Amino acid sequence: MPLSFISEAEPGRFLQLEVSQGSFPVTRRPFTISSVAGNSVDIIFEAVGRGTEILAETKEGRSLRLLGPLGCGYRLNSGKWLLIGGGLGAAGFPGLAAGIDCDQVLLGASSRGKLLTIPGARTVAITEDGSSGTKGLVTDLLGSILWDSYGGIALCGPVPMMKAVIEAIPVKARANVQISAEAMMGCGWGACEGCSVPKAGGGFLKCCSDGPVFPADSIDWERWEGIH
Amino acid sequence: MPLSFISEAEPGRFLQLEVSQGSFPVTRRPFTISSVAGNSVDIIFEAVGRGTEILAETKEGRSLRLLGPLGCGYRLNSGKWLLIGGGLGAAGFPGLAAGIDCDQVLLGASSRGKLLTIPGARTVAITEDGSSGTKGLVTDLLGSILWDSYGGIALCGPVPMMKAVIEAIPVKARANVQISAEAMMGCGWGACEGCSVPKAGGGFLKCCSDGPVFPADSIDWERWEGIH
Amino acid sequence: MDKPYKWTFWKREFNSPILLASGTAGFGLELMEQGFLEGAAAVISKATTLKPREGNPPPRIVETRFGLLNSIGLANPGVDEVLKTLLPQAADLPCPLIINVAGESVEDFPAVIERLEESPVPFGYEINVSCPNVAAGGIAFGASPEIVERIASLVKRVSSKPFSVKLTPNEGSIVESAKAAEAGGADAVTICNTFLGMKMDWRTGRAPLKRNVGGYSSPALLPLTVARVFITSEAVDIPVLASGGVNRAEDILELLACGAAMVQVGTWLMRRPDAARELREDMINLLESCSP
Amino acid sequence: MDKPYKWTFWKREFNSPILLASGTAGFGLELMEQGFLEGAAAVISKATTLKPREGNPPPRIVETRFGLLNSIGLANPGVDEVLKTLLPQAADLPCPLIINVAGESVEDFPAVIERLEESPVPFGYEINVSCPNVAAGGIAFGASPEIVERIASLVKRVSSKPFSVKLTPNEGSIVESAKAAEAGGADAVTICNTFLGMKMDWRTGRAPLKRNVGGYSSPALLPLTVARVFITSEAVDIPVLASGGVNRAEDILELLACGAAMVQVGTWLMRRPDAARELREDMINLLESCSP
Ligand SMILES: Cc1cc2nc3c(=O)[nH]c(=O)nc-3n(C[C@H](O)[C@H](O)[C@H](O)COP(=O)(O)OP(=O)(O)OC[C@H]3O[C@@H](n4cnc5c(N)ncnc54)[C@H](O)[C@@H]3O)c2cc1C
Ligand SMILES: Cc1cc2nc3c(=O)[nH]c(=O)nc-3n(C[C@H](O)[C@H](O)[C@H](O)COP(=O)(O)OP(=O)(O)OC[C@H]3O[C@@H](n4cnc5c(N)ncnc54)[C@H](O)[C@@H]3O)c2cc1C
Ligand SMILES: Cc1cc2nc3c(=O)[nH]c(=O)nc-3n(C[C@H](O)[C@H](O)[C@H](O)COP(=O)(O)O)c2cc1C
Ligand SMILES: Cc1cc2nc3c(=O)[nH]c(=O)nc-3n(C[C@H](O)[C@H](O)[C@H](O)COP(=O)(O)O)c2cc1C
Ligand code: FES
Ligand code: FES
Repeated sequence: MPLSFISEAEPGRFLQLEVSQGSFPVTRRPFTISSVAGNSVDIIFEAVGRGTEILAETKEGRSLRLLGPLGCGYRLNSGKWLLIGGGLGAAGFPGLAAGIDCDQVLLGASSRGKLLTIPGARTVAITEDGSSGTKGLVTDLLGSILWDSYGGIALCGPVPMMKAVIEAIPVKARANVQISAEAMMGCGWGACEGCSVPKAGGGFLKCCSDGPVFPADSIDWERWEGIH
Repeated sequence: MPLSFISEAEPGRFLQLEVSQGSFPVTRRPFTISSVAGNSVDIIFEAVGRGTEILAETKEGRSLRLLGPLGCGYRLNSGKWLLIGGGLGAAGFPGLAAGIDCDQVLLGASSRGKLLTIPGARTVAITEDGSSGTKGLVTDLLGSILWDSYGGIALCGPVPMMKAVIEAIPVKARANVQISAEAMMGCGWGACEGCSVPKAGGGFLKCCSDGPVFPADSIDWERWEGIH
Repeated sequence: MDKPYKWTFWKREFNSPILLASGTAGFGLELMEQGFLEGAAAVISKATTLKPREGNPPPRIVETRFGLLNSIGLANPGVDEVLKTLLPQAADLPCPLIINVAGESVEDFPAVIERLEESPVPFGYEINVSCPNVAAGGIAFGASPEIVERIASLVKRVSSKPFSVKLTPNEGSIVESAKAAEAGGADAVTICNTFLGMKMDWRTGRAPLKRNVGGYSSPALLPLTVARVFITSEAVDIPVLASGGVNRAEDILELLACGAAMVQVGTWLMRRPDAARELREDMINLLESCSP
Repeated sequence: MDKPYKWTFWKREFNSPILLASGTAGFGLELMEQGFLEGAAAVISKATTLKPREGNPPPRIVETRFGLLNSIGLANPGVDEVLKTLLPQAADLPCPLIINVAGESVEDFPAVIERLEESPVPFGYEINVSCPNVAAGGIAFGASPEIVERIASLVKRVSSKPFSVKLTPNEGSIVESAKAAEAGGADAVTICNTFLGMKMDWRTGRAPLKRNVGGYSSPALLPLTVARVFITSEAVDIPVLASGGVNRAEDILELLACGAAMVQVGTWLMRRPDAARELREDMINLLESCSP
């Protein structure tokens, strides 16, 4: 990995991997940069479809074309941070946690096997089937949070989960929430208008170049949930 | 290989191999059945394009879907036979030679490496570059042939070569010549009208089901050569 | 397990929605001989014309990187020979036979149908106004809704059997042509014939097909068929027969979900002569795995 | 070694025949920043319309097995914003910029061009009468030769710069529309925009695209473009710009051999942002390996 890549791989940015050598699938696949160490970069992914299945079968040592780092990452506000992740939404948290003053991480997942580990961060987990931590949804963990004590709140996961979390946050604290968005992507670098995320007040944001990290209040959550 | 396949694999018939597991290339590839032994079948091929390259890279022991035996083979006339082959056109001669009273085989090829071996048959070879046998074309070998002494003459190779050979054969003996034709194929089993070979007197023959072996005089050689 | 799966088309019940597309199954005779008609609801014949047609000069089949070009040119022995030789043999098919009919003029279509009416064998007809491989005025009849309606009503007048009109995606409006076919009395539309395609050898500047262009088919064209079947199904009340790009059971289910009454398999049949059985089996397995 | 390879288009000489297709390169600014415009003769901008357009609801990009559906819906900030913000930045591009113009009515086209004429930046225009992703009357303007000719002549009247008319393969006759564009004064035709395509989820009965249908692109469509470029080149005297299915140097050479003056690369550019450099290099190597 060239050093320029590493030095620009700020928390929240992503890369586009060319999963196929051939013509199909036509597009690349976007993955959050999970963490960087030395001259290597980690991503965490789940095989959910064609591209990630090819990736899962790719042998160690094979080289793949990659574009990045792309997009805008987290604004690294000072103060303590709270990280809230659902499933693989937390894929970017290791790198983020390493770059900020991370107070705690709340993680939700369907089951134990889907919970990520965020090295060096105090983590509270909850699973839908109770196989790790209590049984329930990440929103069940929010009751005792002192929202005003955080300089930054990072939130990433499925849209309905993020929406539910935001609705549970006192309005004043919402301004500190940064979410990391996902959308189907064409180019990944701002040219095709393919990766739209509904913008508060109308219109669309480009997930790939306006984001993927956005202030939570820049999003039109109603419209966004409607898409999913 | 099922026994029914072996018992029907008469000289001159062919099979259709599915070279790709995926969607592309879309069609199968036809190959002459070269010989049969026990419960196995041999084909001889050259990697000339996409399908045969995939085939050349196919590992031993892999199973491939196969259709056949297809088409009509040689009419196994009694009497002595003369076999005349150009390049891989002789691919079917091993099986044919084993099934008839083969007097001799004349083989032409561009160079030594492209000459086939016909087990148990007296063979005279000629190459364009002189790397084996004399230097020249197969037609240069025809001078001393006693055409009337043959009950069967098998001819297979590129169309211009076959045409030149036939023109060198006395008209009376031409009735004994059977040629093995090639054409781009769709189905391989008579349904698509894709594999036309110009018919003497007008119209077309189907290479896959009327042939691939035809009496030489059933072909319109002028039109056929015009295609190539 | 197969019991509940039934598809009704032209008042007949079938245990499969799969039709073998015109030009890729002959008259079904070769497939019948090999026992490969299991899974097929019906065979659609190679185009039949009034006079015998030699077809186009070879090569007639040219592969491209991701598909197939054909330039058959409606090669067929003509309706007389079809009646005399092929239909009597086809009487033994284990499934119905639909005769695909082509013409060089508007009048050819009813003329061929009139002759075919002499035979009890055909289950119905498919009127091919869309072959990309013939020169008839340069434009397929299917490009003009007026001509489509005229041909449909002429056929209606002479036919005692149901018929589908097979449309072209290359010119005109497929939706307008489908409406015209319906207005003319067609009992179905087939969406659609092959797309105009071509290959060129840039080194020689010559196209492998003697007529340059041909009909292009490929599994990669499925989304084009899906769209055209969907918009046509919304526009007409007669059944829509889907044709183009099918090589998986999922493709058939996708086209049925878009409103297709039946789904044709063409090019893939040349690769897998028992495609109908394979696809039907896979499809039933998919349906079983989904149902509660 | 590159010296002898020149392509002339609209009186300008280029060392590459590759144009970056509309909608896949923005206004070239992101590519310029990354140094990825080497090898591109010109950038064709995202469609520009009179008023800003939000575009269609997401998802706007949906993959199929062998291609891509898009439903962008001409999202763009409108001509005013283009003039104010984008064109001044685009003045720094290392290659010319062609502005792709779309409209909701016939009159929109000359109105947008009149505004664009205020800027010295555009090298020329591409008139998009063929977007499959907008509802304007249901039919792309490009389906009617009369409308195409009318739009071309209205644009001609107000434009001091050359323009191409980008046609649709989905309706009407591409050859007739190309002739109409020429008659109206167009300086080129672009053959062609995306094919109407669709994906349907058979399990849910719902299409992933909210408008159901979208524009389909795929390397497997190359033979469709080849055929359309070939028949159009034979029918008109103005340059033909090929668009559709290019992802190899061979594809470019094939389209040039069919009469294309220049060749566009779209979808593949999203996969390989430096496609123009890669393809041009491969192409020159192929040409070198062939020439004596
Ligand atoms: C900015 C960004 C960062 C991402 N980071 C990660 C990550 O760190 N780890 C990870 O596992 N995944 C991540 N994803 C999602 C990942 O890109 C998709 O899971 C992947 O593209 C699916 O590809 P596929 O070919 O396996 O699935 P497909 O067969 O294409 O689709 C399978 C399912 O995944 C959904 N999907 C496909 N592409 C996307 C996409 N671009 N965004 C969202 N959903 C999609 C489809 O709707 C479908 O439901 C990220 C996506 C974005 C946009
Ligand atoms: C009845 C019959 C028997 C044959 N027997 C043999 C054999 O025993 N050994 C052997 O090596 N080859 C044989 N061939 C030819 C063989 O089928 C082709 O070489 C093969 O299909 C090329 O496939 P490809 O994908 O490698 O080449 P492609 O990339 O498809 O084409 C490469 C070249 O081969 C030519 N070609 C492609 N398909 C055919 C075809 N069906 N017939 C003739 N030329 C074709 C093309 O025009 C092109 O010039 C036979 C062909 C037929 C019709
Ligand atoms: C070799 C070949 C021959 C064909 N002949 C005919 C024909 O005679 N009449 C017709 O209506 N369609 C004909 N077609 C079109 C097919 O019936 C079918 O509509 C088309 O190929 C698309 O379906 P597919 O993708 O399943 O092949 C032919 C297609 C091929 C490939
Ligand atoms: C995401 C996307 C957006 C597009 N937007 C436009 C557009 O705004 N205007 C236009 O004329 N064509 C547009 N097109 C069509 C392309 O310019 C091109 O003609 C088409 O995709 C076929 O070429 P390709 O196979 O190289 O992609 C778009 C295509 C894609 C994939
Ligand atoms: S993916 Fe192309 S603009 Fe975002
Ligand atoms: S290859 Fe289909 S008829 Fe011969």
